[in-house]
Amino acid sequence: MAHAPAMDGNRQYAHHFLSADHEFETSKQGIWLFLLQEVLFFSPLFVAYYVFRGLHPADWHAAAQLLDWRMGALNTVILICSSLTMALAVHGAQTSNKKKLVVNLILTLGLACGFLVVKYFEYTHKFHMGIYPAGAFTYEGLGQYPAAKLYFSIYYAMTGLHGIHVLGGMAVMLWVLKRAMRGEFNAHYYTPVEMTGLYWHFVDLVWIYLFPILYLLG
Amino acid sequence: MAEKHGNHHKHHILAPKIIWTVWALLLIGTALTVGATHFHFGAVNYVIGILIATIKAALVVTFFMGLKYDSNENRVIFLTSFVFVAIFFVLTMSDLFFRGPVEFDNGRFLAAQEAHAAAQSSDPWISTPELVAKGKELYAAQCVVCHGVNGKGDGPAAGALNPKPRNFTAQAGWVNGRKPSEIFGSLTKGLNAMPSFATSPAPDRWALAHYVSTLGPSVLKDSPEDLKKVGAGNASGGGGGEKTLPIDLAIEIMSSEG
Amino acid sequence: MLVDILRSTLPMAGSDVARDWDAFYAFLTWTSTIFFVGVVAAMVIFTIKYRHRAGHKADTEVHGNVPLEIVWTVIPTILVMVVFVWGYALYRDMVTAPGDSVEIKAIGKQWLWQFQYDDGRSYTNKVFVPVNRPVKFIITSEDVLHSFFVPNMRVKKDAVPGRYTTVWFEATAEGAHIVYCAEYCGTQHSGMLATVYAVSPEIWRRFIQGREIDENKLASGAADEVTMSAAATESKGGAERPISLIDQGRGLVASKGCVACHSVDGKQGIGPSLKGIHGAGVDFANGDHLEARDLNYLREAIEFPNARLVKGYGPMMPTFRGMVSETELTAMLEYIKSLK
Amino acid sequence: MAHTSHDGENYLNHEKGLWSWLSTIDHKRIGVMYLFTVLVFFFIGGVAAMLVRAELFRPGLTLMTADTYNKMFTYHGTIMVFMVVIPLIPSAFGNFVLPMMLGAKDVAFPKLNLASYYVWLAGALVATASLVVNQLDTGWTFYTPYSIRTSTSASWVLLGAFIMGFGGIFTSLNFIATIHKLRAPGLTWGRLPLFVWASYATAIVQLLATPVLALTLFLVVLERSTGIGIFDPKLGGDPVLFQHFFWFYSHPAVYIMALPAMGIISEVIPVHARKQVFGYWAIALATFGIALVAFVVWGHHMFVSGQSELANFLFSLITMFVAVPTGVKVFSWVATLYKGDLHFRMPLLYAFAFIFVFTIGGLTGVFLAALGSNVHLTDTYFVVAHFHYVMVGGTIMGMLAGLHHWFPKMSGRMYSEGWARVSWFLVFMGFNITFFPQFIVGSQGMPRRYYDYVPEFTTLNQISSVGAWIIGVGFVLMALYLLHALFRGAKAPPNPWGAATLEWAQDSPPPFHNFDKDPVVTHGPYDYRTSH
Repeated sequence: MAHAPAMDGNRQYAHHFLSADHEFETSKQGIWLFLLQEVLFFSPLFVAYYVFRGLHPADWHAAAQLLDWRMGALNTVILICSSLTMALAVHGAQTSNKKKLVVNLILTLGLACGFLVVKYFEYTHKFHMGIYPAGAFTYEGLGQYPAAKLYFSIYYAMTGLHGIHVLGGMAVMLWVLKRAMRGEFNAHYYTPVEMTGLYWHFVDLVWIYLFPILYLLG
Repeated sequence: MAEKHGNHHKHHILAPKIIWTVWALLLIGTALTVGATHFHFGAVNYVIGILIATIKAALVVTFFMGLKYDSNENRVIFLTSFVFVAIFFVLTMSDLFFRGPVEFDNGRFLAAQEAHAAAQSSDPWISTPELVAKGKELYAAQCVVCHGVNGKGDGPAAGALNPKPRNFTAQAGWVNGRKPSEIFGSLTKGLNAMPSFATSPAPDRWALAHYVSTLGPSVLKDSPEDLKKVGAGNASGGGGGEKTLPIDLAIEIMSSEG
Repeated sequence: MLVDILRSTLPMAGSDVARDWDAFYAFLTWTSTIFFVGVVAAMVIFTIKYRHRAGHKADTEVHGNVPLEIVWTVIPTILVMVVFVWGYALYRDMVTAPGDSVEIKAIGKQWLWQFQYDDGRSYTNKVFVPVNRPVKFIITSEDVLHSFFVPNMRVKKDAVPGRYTTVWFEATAEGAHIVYCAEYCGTQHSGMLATVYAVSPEIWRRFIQGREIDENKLASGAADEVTMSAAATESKGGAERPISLIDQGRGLVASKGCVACHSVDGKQGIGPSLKGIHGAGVDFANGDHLEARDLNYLREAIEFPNARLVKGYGPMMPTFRGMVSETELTAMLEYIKSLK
Repeated sequence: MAHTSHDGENYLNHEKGLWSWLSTIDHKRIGVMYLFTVLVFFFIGGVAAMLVRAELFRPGLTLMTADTYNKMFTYHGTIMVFMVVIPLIPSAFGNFVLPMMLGAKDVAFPKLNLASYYVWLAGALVATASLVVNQLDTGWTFYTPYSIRTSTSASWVLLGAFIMGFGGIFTSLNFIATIHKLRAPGLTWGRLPLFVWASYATAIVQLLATPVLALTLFLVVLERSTGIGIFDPKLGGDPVLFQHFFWFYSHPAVYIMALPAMGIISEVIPVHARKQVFGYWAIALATFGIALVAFVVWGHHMFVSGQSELANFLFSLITMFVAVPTGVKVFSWVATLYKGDLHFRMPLLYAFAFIFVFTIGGLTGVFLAALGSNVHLTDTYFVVAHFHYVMVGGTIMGMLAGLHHWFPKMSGRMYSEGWARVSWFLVFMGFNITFFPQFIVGSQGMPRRYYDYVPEFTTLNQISSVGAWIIGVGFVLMALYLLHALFRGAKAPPNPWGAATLEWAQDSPPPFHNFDKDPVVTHGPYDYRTSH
């Protein structure tokens, strides 16, 4: 377009900002605002979870026993490690260490894949047992607990929504990785890396709550 | 711009040492959460679980996401979201967990009905305009076929019967007499071609008797002895009490309806 | 007086509460009118006085007046608090049914209202109530949301599937009062009408005896003409004597097999005895305590047997969700409630 | 601030061709694109409204079947709410005016801004696609379980509204960052135009509330496709929970609609009364007061829904406090007229119309907020009248004030004041003729969403229908004189009203980069002593 990017020393930034730092601070605030709406985006599911838990505690407890906490714990560790590699990647960009940035981005992507693979096994295992969301629920082991199906509805909704966020994060990371390999990021300009990092830590943050409430404390 | 934007503003760079430490703390937190659930402290388990999760989340937000080093603006922005989630929770729960009891708090309709029936049937052998009116209705439904609309014994079915149905308007010919108690007796036991009406509730039979006796040339009254003969006149008389259906019949009807 | 002027904008006030409602409505309307007229009058006066014309200039020094601003913040605050308190007091009257209410069940279905009396009689789109006696409706729905709305009584309550809600009124005016469905429920939403017939004590007494009312003759007034004879009742198809809800419930509790585990006489069984459970407190297996088991709890216990497990019993009862209709459930609960 | 002379180049003509519009990241062009698209939907929603009123002209079946009628009012509501009233002022006028008012060259994230337009448009198209699939008959509130059971194509519209939500989220995110970060030097918080304050509060509300609606609607889609059961009583869910989720967004949404309109009124009155606004901080704080209270009152839509008595008590009590800041604003606007120099130009006339109808809308809101009176009035035409007085009377009148205020800036042309006054009269009278009778028919007991009604209600319904057609004529007339002005109107001077905010400190239409020289603000937004 007609806007030529302005230059600030050797850093370029869009014409409507005063400086590259101004652009960086504004972009970061944009991400924080985005994360604020993400919190609200997840909130109805948490409200629903606690509503039905309050109304049917026994069913909730019985249903939670069917989840394998080891799988959940494994995924928790995976995500925490991916947060670590993400933080290291950002550090790599901040210190103009291209190798550190690229390696850690790849590691993060790998861990994200690992998370999804574990999730895949969990889901298919449940499907084999006939544990679907309430309307399609055919599992018979919880006959006395009719509200257990709602537990799994919410389980699928929460983990599914979280899974979509993981996928979205991976897509963004691929794009950042491509640019990183081209050497576009350095100590002067690493806005996309930092922003992706913020988002990815948020995805971890959600899981930090999902793990105990779904797998351990049901 | 309102804020200062120096060209050499320093970005905060998180030291690797902190990164690794936070990572280690997060792993320890996870282990603690899992471990804690193997002890059964009851409701405290829940609090512990959520508390550890919150500490972990705080670590992520503070260090990995760098809110510790960020502007107040961004801190306010992110923390605002939790304020509104809290509002969302509290006000929704103020409905869901505080719905008061709903009661079928009385069988008053039935009670009123029973009380009424009791009042009605307490002395059914004493004629009242209401009993006569009720008797008239019953008569119209059950008796006109033989005894005729005006009680002259000339109903549509009368022709086929022998002996002919009683003409209530005539003084003569009454087999059992025409006092209400005597008519009640005839209804209860049956007479010639007329079947017993004992399956009808006693008050209905009394009501019919009172009505029929008004059809005649003069209304006779029962003496206490007359009433005694048909078992009426005492508190335990032939009135009421058979209003509800037998249980087994009710079950039968219900199950036949599916 | 002030209420009377508004009469034409309101339906007939069929109860004392409706009259109270009208008074509150009048208060709101006239207070609002004063405010509105004040605002518009100020606007009109300023419009005329400060219109642009040669030689007229704005006074640019006026940009606020703290005392004035405080006044117009505080006065509305006080006024809305008055409105709230009055509105809430009125609302309490509107939702608190007196203990001696006549009780009628109302079930909404797409697109009709079914009314059930305790003695088992039920009517579609019409319901008879006595005047000068409180009547309480216990409302639920077979399918989607509906709303039971009687404008003449100024009352309304949604019919929510899977739950009971209540509404009450005490009609002071005899005659027909229209019932609307006020929550959108699909194609025939606007055709989901019913009528509340408020009848004289005399007719009500006959109705209680089991005699049917011919609503077309209600206007004529004479009790004899209005209530059909038993014979006419019979010929109208009301032949079989209705079975009271309690008896229907007794039959259902037996035929659904409840009695296999739940005694009705207080004996200990596999499950808690049904005798006396309604209204009684209970401890749950998870340590919670309920002061009094109400209908919605009993309903939950049938549909979600293990949601709140009674202390000392295992989670073994299957759900009866979807296996009993709303009508049946009502009858069963009525019976359980009667086991004192 | 001097106007720099131009060689006639402005944002409209510096690039030509359809593609230059579709691919633009200029906030002004995006604002114009929003405005154009919204007006197209406004037309569709308006036609649906006319048909609804035509059917209601007489009781019984007259024009269409009950099913068709149900679809008509559903589309009227859905289109007007999600595709017109919510995006109208923030996305159209906000986009056009806000950065210029701040002295910024663009919004903080111009590409995201364009994305928000396309996301919103995509959502709107998905929703309208349902028109050709199987239509929708749930009403715009999508109450469960009806929206789960209906055989109409609810999923399309739900999905469309879900997608449109992100358009709104992006816009609001953009505005907040812009207001925080891109204010011109000297533009302190106390010098912000009140429209900026209003847009700021609106953006915060929108950012916080929209995601909840988005997810909720998505859950209903899942209800319909997989039976997730949360809102479905057949599967053990709670239909009233849906209402909580829905109104957690949709009540604040009322303020997403009303606050920016209030902002326009706060902007227009001082300019055309040639006077400093009365109680600047009172209005700014009241704006935030309303925005905050907006979040804690949603349950007042559910007083008869079977909600707990505790919740009814709390929600009614809190709702009362909406009246206070709203009253403060109305009083401040009227007081601004005091000792002014009133120029009866179109924006001021629409501001009068706004105050007139919005005051009625606000006062009747108290009827609905009080528990006792709510029971009888809720779900009747009283509610229909009330929210039209707020949304149409408020948002649309405010929008029209803004449209007539900024039209010269946007198009560079002046419109005919004479025809505009005729149109104003028709719209204002038509509006009151349409909706005032609905208060009466509602308090008489006519429920909303009724296809048929008892004969007693006929007269009032007929008056109402006639009024609707008068509004229709008024809008057609408006379209005509505005179109005429677009092509034949006199050239607009840079600052025809003598306003003091920054968007007027440049040519009409504005240049592509907004400002040739970065502006520095030295006075308040309504300080007319120094200018003109």
